[in-house]
Amino acid sequence: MMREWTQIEAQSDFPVLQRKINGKPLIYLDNAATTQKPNSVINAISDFYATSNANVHRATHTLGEEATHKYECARNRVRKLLNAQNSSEIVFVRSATEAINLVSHSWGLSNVQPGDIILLTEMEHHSNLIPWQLLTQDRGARIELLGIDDSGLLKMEDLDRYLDERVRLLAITGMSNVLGTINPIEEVAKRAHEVGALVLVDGAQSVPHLPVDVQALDCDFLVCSGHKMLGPTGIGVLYARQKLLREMPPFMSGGEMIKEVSFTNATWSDPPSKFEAGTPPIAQAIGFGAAIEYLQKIGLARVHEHECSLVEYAMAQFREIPGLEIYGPGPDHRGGILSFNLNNTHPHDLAAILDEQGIAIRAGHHCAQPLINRLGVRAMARASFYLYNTFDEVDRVAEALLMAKRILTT
Amino acid sequence: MMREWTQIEAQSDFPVLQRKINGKPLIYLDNAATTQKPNSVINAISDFYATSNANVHRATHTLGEEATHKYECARNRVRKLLNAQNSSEIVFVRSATEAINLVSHSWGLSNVQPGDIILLTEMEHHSNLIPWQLLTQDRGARIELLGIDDSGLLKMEDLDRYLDERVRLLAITGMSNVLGTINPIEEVAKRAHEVGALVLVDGAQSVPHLPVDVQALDCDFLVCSGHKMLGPTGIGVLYARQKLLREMPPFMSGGEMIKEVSFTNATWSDPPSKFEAGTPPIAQAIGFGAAIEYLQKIGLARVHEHECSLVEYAMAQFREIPGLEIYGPGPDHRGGILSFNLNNTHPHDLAAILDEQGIAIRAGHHCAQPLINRLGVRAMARASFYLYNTFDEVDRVAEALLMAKRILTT
Amino acid sequence: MSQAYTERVLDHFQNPRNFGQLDQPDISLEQSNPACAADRIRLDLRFEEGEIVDVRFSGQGCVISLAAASILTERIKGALLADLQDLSRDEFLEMLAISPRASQLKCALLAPEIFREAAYGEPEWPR
Amino acid sequence: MSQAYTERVLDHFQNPRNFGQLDQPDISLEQSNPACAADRIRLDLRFEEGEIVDVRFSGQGCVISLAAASILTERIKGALLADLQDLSRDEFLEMLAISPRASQLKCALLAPEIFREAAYGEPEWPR
Ligand SMILES: Cc1ncc(COP(=O)(O)O)c(C=O)c1O
Ligand SMILES: Cc1ncc(COP(=O)(O)O)c(C=O)c1O
Repeated sequence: MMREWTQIEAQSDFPVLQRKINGKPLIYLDNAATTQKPNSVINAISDFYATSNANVHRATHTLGEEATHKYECARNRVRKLLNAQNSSEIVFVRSATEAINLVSHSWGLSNVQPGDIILLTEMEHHSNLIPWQLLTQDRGARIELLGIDDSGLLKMEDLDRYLDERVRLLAITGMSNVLGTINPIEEVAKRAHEVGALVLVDGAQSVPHLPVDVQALDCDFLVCSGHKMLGPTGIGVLYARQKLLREMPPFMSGGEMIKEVSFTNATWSDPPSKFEAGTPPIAQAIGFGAAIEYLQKIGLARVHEHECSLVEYAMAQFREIPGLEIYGPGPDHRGGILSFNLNNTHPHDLAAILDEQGIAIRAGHHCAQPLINRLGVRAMARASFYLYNTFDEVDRVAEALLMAKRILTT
Repeated sequence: MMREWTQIEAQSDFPVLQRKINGKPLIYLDNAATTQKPNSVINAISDFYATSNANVHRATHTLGEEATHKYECARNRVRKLLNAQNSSEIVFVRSATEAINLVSHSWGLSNVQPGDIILLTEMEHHSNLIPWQLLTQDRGARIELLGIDDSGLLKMEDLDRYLDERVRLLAITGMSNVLGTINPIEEVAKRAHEVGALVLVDGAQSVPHLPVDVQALDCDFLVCSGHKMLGPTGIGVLYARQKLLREMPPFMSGGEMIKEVSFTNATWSDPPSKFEAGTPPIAQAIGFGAAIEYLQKIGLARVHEHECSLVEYAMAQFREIPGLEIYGPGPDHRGGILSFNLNNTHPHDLAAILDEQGIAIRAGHHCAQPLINRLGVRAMARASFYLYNTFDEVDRVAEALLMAKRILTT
Repeated sequence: MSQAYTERVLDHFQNPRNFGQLDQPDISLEQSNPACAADRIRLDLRFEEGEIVDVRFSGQGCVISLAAASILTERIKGALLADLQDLSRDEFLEMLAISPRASQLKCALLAPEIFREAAYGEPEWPR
Repeated sequence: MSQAYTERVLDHFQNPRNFGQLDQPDISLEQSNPACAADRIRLDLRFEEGEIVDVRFSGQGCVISLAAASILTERIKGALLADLQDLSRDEFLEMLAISPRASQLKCALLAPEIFREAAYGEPEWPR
């Protein structure tokens, strides 16, 4: 085992990591699906319920004022994390998936015309693919796809091929949840803007693992999910330029998002509340704020560096296993995600046998079925890292894979 | 103070109720906006994050299996609470507001034709009004309103006036969040079904406070929110008949709600997952399950009885205050909600002065602006009760109102 | 006695200064605060050579919004427009000597924001 | 040794019984399990007077789904259709002597559910 020079001493902050699974210490490597939560996040949620719980906005009482203050502080934390200009550009939703649906419904239905193109990539998650399928089918528009090369990198030459004035939006993942590929968003956004297309970044995997700056990227929309970055489930974020949010019609409607209402008509409040109909996920936003605080104390650059070392180490270890195929680019272009197959075994079986050793990996199509098929397989096993994973854990996974191979192929 | 014969000894289960506000013990009477949470709910959430946190469905590892099991158990708890036939009729969403938007988008856009009527009542919350305004505007349909009489009861004769084959849906609140009026849903649903209209019940206020049985009511849709019934924010429920959910197209799309996906097309999984795109509010569903367990231990009938006694007592006490006007029906037709005005005072000022005495009430239009205007005022003060409120607290509120009157009108 | 409902605030509420409307205002602006029961306040202003020579307010609202309007008229009458333009929101509230609780901020700011928009055509405060 | 991957399960996976297809099946049905990498299994069945006289399976899948299919063919061959019809899902799994972990339930049930649908035209199990 190599020296853990970047090891972030975090495991003790995460109660679940103290758990044993089948008598073995848990090694949690399903971070691309959802991450574990540190005590500071769990406590922020409990404390809110135990001391300041109330509905936000419009309440004159002390609890209501405190809840509103905490909720808006969380919004400001997100603003700072993403370096948005104004906290009114931060809309709280349930998840990255809802944020993309908000854009596809609100912006999409009022801006996309027959013949228009929504440009995606071959490595998109279903959440950044199906909403655009439905939108384009509804509007008589169509989808085009930027391809990937055999190492899982975006074919930049496809930008020349597909970018023209018919492209209304380019929606692209910051980091592939299957291949770990980190996309050159800044360059892609610049190219898209040259033809007048807007750019949506699916930051579900990039925001938790890399420094992301919406002004530096110069993107128009960016989405992410709290639960993939140490935060609670039930909270996600849509960032959008102020001008866009002002112009866009509401997605959902109901309480809290109105100025005036009569029995026949309603007018909308300003963003972000125009897009936050009903009681928002208050405690979840506050827990998400605590998660961002935890991440910023370490620093996203350090988190990324740690994961890069882990994935490089893991790639080297896994290559020693005969018949193991790794998908995606070399360590220079990827974050801490490693998808693979071991020949003559089914990834579902690998995951089940690793679980008996306390190791949680994922098997399947990872909500990116077309990508998996494009790569010529039906499923993959995936190990995805976060700041609390260690080199030692990688060694144990490699051993467990060898064991699984023995069980399944003899 | 009268003997607290129905007092439910619950205050010690709710940590926030131990708090002092401005040196006075907190009296929390903003339960129609959101309720407080017992330790069992707070702990269920913390425990989930600390021991079993994982994404649900499709994970082969132990944590994923445990999380999926707990999430589906919560769904089954909701099914039992509402007496739905099948847990696939229970869709988890963020809130009652989202549930109504789901129906107005998914069912509405594919079923409502030009000339059709959506029938509402004059006492609907914005969340059960604006989605139908947008739908009918989009579809060239229109809204009609069942009126209320001067005591705040539904005008049943309006059913004769408005119910005919053009009515596609009657959307009606189980209990008014302003007047406390409990509507005769069973009778209304029967009448609506006679002309072939579907019935949606906004259960945001009724499900937390009364026994509600979707089979007995014979409603087609019912919505409610976890945070208004001791549960966490960020979780709500849509109940719909299986047949409707099977026929309805998805509302949002993305991960987890698909059968097969290609770059150009997708097919949907069965309900409820067809309507749960992306990572759902997992911890929130589990916390909601714990809230239902708490409520069922007491029994919703007992909760209702307690609140009825409180509101009857409060009405008697408040009537002693000169110039205080109470809105809505007598105690026989209402739940634990009491809206009022004190003449020559602004409800916002009342709420601020009561807060100085540790009392949390709400002032404003309560997200029912058209109703408030219909009753000839611009705002109301509202005290709304739950199982942990006491007769003693009512006495203190009455005293504080007298004090506010002295401050504001001399 | 109440914390926010001080004698001074209640005095301005019960005995509003400069209440009413001007016959020939240079500008008259009415706005509402949807956060607080759709309260409405109207400000009438007369200027001479950059000085606020007369001001009246009218309308309805909670104690805080009406008292703030009354205090506002007292403080700005006779002031130079140029002297008030660069005040931030907090400095402006300080000048009025009101510090509302969070949920009443919009009420307290209703009249000041109407003034800002009427006098400078800008609803936003300088940072 | 592994808990779920018992010698018996691995033996059926590595030496599948009744693997292949029938020349003239009375019924042949193929279905997939989207929860598990779109695995597909096909069952061919021949009946005579209510007895299952021959059965073959083919397809691809994880160890659990293929072993379950192999065990299924062994157990139902020669059985009377009427004897199996009223078994609940759990009773059926008990008869096959497999108890999968929760996340592999759908894999284990793939072949049994294809059988149920093929034999009785009903995908649902009796309660
Ligand atoms: C790249 C990517 N986009 C979007 C999502 C959807 O996130 P959520 O399920 O939190 O909405 C995921 C989560 O798996 C993802 O990996
Ligand atoms: C009658 C009624 N319907 C709907 C809602 C909306 O609930 P939520 O804000 O949880 O979506 C409320 C909440 O105030 C309500 O009282």
